Amino acid sequence: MQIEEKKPLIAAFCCNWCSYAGADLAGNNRLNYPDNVKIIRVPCSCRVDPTFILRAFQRGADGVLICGCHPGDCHYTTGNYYTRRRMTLLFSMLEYLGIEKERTRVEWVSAAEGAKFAQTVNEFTAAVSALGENRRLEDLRCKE
Amino acid sequence: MQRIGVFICHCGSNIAATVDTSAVVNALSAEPGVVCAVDYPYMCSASGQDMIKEAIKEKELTGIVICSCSPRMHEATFRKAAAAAGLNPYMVEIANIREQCSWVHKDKQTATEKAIVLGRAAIAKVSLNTPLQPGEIPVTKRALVIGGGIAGIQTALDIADAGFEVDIVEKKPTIGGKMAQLDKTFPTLDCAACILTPKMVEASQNEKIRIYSYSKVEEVSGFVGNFTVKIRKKARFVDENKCTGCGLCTEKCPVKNVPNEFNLGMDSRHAVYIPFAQAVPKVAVIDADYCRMLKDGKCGLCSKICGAGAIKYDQEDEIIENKYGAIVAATGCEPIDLDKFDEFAYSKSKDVITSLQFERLMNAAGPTGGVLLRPSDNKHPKTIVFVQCVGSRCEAHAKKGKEYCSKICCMYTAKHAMLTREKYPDTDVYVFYIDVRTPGKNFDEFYRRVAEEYGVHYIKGMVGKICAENGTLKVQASDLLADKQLHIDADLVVLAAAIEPDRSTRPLATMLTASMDTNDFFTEAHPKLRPVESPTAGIFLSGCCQGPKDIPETVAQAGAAASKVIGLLCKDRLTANPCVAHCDEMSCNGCSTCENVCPYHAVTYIEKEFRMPDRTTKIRRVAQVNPAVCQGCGACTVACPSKAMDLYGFSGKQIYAEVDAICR
Amino acid sequence: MKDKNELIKEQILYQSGVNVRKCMRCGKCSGTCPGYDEMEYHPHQFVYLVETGDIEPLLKSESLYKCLSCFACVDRCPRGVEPAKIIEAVRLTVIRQQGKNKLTPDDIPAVIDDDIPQQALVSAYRKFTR
Amino acid sequence: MKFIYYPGCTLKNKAKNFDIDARNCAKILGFELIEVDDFQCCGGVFTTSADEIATKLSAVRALKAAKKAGLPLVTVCSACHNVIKQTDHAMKNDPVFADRVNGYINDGDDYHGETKVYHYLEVLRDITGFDKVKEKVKYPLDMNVGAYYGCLMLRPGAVMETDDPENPQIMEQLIKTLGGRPVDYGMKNECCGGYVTVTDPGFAQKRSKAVYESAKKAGAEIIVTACPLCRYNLTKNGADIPVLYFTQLMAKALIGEKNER
Repeated sequence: MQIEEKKPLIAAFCCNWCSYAGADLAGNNRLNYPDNVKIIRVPCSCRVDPTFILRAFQRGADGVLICGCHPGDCHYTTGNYYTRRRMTLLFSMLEYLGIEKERTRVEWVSAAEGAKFAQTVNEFTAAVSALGENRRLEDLRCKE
Repeated sequence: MQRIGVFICHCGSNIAATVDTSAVVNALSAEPGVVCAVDYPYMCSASGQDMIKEAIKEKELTGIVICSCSPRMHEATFRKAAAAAGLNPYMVEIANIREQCSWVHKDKQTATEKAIVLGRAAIAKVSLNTPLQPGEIPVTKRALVIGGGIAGIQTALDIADAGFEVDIVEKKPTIGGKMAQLDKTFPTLDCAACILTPKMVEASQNEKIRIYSYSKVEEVSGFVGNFTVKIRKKARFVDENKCTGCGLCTEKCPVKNVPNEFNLGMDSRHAVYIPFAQAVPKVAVIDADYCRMLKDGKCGLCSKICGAGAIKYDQEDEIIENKYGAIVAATGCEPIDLDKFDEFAYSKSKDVITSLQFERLMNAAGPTGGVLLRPSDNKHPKTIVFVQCVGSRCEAHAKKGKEYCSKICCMYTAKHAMLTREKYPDTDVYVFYIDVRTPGKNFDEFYRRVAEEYGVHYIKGMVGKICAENGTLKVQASDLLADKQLHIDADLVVLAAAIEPDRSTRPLATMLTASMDTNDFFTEAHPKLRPVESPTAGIFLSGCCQGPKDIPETVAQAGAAASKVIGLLCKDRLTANPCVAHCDEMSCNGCSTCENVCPYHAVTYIEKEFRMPDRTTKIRRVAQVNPAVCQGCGACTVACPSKAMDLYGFSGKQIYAEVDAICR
Repeated sequence: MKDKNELIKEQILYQSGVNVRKCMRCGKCSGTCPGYDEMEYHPHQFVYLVETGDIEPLLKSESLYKCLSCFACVDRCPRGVEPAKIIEAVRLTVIRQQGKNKLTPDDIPAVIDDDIPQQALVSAYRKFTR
Repeated sequence: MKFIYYPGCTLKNKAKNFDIDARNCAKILGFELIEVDDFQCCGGVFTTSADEIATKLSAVRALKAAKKAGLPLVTVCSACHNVIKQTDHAMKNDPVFADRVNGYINDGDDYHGETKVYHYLEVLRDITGFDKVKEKVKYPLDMNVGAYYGCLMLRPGAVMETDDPENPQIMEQLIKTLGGRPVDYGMKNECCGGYVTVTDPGFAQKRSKAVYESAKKAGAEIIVTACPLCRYNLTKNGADIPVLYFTQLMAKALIGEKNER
């Protein structure tokens, strides 16, 4: 049986006020980055429920990126501090479960940092690609 | 079953050059629930929008997905179009296939595949959208300004100028604040009273402005547009309406030895007093701690001599309840206590004073009539040492002083040095500084003039120890540039004490549910872009309660706060963002976690009666979100352990659906 | 490979437990120091020169033996830098070398009088010898 | 009330009167001082170096003796008090240091700052109470007394916590209690020259002179101190007013002049 080479799939959660705008800016500046990354818009990085990330891994994502405003610049004042704490805990748990810590990442990207967004995606995609496919949490029953 | 329409934009060649739009049309029309999928060169154009509107009507669409540019560009446009066609505007989702697809990818095949995935995610999400109605909140067209210093006065004047009614609550018997105590103002040296008192009078005479002096805010409830505030008007034992401010009582009162707080205790006043000549309101007040009549029921002299019959020993505190649409905090600052700085002999010698005391000593209405005499023996000081940064820029662990720079000290000390040398050229003036910080219009020029033309000795270094010895202050200090330790016999030492928020600020912030930083300054909604608003909607910030400021900055911020208030009050109704949190009361366990994470205090708890499955009723404590206050960040949705909290527009189910669509 | 200066600096920072970068160069330590006039290098310079790594001149200076360990600089420093601990660490760097004791038993009879408390001798030995 | 008492070497020798009066007054005031068995010299000064444990072991042993007895530890000599208090603080707050010390002593009973450490003056203020002391005054003092704190009793303020290091009042309160008139002077918390008197007597002389001159200008007829080295420096360097230990002053008021030996 021939196994088709699967392109790593990355879900990215971007907060509406900083990081989503930063991703838009990367587009405006025509900065190339791999198409593996698909962005989901959330009002604030603190809307990202740990279960969203688990769900993504369960459904076959190979990496999950969470982007928010820089600490101190959150549109909602303190949302990204919650994110930072929650994700620290979640990532250590995921690592315990065998999801390499390179597959998850929190990055602060401001609305002015289009280049940083593109660079983050480039690096992250490379890191995830190097690890290969994620099979740890993937639930094949979810596949059609 | 949803009937979804998908509209794919070419954006000229911006999208179409990299994404095969017809392939996207084909792929997405096969998605469940999709009843039509079309592409068009410019969806945002008038004809493109018409196409969408017609499709909504003809195909009876329940939701639409636009695959186009970023929602930050045209989400509002397409929502309007949907609403025009009778579709709830919140049934619109945008798939960003330009900024986040066609513009960042080069390979047409993979870009097309990604566009399809993004379209699917949007379809999955829109299938779970619910129609939302933005709530409307009525606005009470009256503002409350807390604090009657220059910040509060200016804010009130500007709001009144726009035609809105505004109340000022001031805890002291008169408005005017710290500025009323100042002598001259830098860098132009106009007299503080000359520029401030006309504004005080203007405020008192403006028919839109009501001043509650000798009053404090007791309780605040409600939310933006609809605050209810209880104000305690303290008994001044004088009928404000009858008192003419003649001042006769203040001269005849037999209790004369009360430390005069306006002159920082450097002289005394009577038990019945008017704080200063230009006080507003110019009404006497009786100090209950000292008045013999109020303490032991013996005296009553003031009542006998008052021609207006204004003295009322039986007056009691009054509680007034008012409604306001907006509240401005303008509670100002005060110098820190210098008790812990006795290396400068502050509590050992009367001749070691703060800069604010120095202002009073230089002021014509001050305790010495404007003649510079030192407090201990009323002699002219011949050598004056100014010490900068006393209690400012201290490390937190040092446990005395503040970490921040108090910002105003460099300039007022330069001013003090200049005024001293100008009036008393035979006086030696030393200024010990760490850095001289003068970033303001004409500030550095002023400082340089003081150093160059007025012969003030600016010494880079710090005073380490002061010993008071037989009327002389032995100052031991370092001169870092000369690499010497200096010993100066000074007659007067002036300490530039750090400033801190007024002590009333913290309890007030709790009442307002406005956040504060570790130094008790109010936090602004955004440190750069929303500097005069608190993160709590409807609360605005003016002056030093937000951070140390000089007068021009305070006035500028006061005006900015006023314009924000006016912008709020001129609306009859506020439209609330409908994408807010809501609570599923059946799953809520009443744990308060959401209440604690909410930065806006939008969540409260209520006791509510529920019908249980066994037909009994039970009272349970459940969370309730105030949609007018909630800003929709979603912190509570994640924090909620029972997942009772969810967010309209970004519900858990919607995001799961998006994740699933992407990972398919 | 670290040079000798860097190693000495590292050792001084470790022994003193002081973060010299907290210094904001106000000079209050030197303003308050009772031994200032006896010193060639003053408390603020000890802090600064350790920060810059220019420690050699400090090691050679008599100033090391003029610090009274009175801790006035420590208590009064607005940044919590603790200059006295830096001076002590620099002094230890010197006197821990063979033959670098500042005080030898031979020095004692000359200075001793009948009233001198043991405390003085013990303290001086603690500070000036290894 | 009982205390484990750490007199220190100087009090056994050159400052015997400091010790004797402390004991006599304690008897009158109704608290018992139990001398630590076999105490060792505290070292005179606390070395601030992070890598030194040997110089602090004797202080730890005294602290452990008090812990074993379940009593607070009290000292009268400022130098001993400083060393013991700073060592105690380090044992409580610096786990690396505490581990090394406990590992070295290794007697199965680790010490982590359990003992409460008092200066004799703090006992008078916080436990006996100055009003109780006042009741016992038989011969009220009628003189202007300059309290001299020096450095060891006050600094570092964050560790010693005896009093406000910039404007201490504890000895002034005692002087008032004994019927005297405390005089305040700027140099009361500045250094007398300390141990530098051994290597650089000229320097120590300058510092001592500045101190007693300052006290004299403020009108002091007598200076009291809690440190044998302060007393030595001031006396040797020309103080022309008496310099006494505070316990001697107390004995004067509580027991009378006959007490002098």
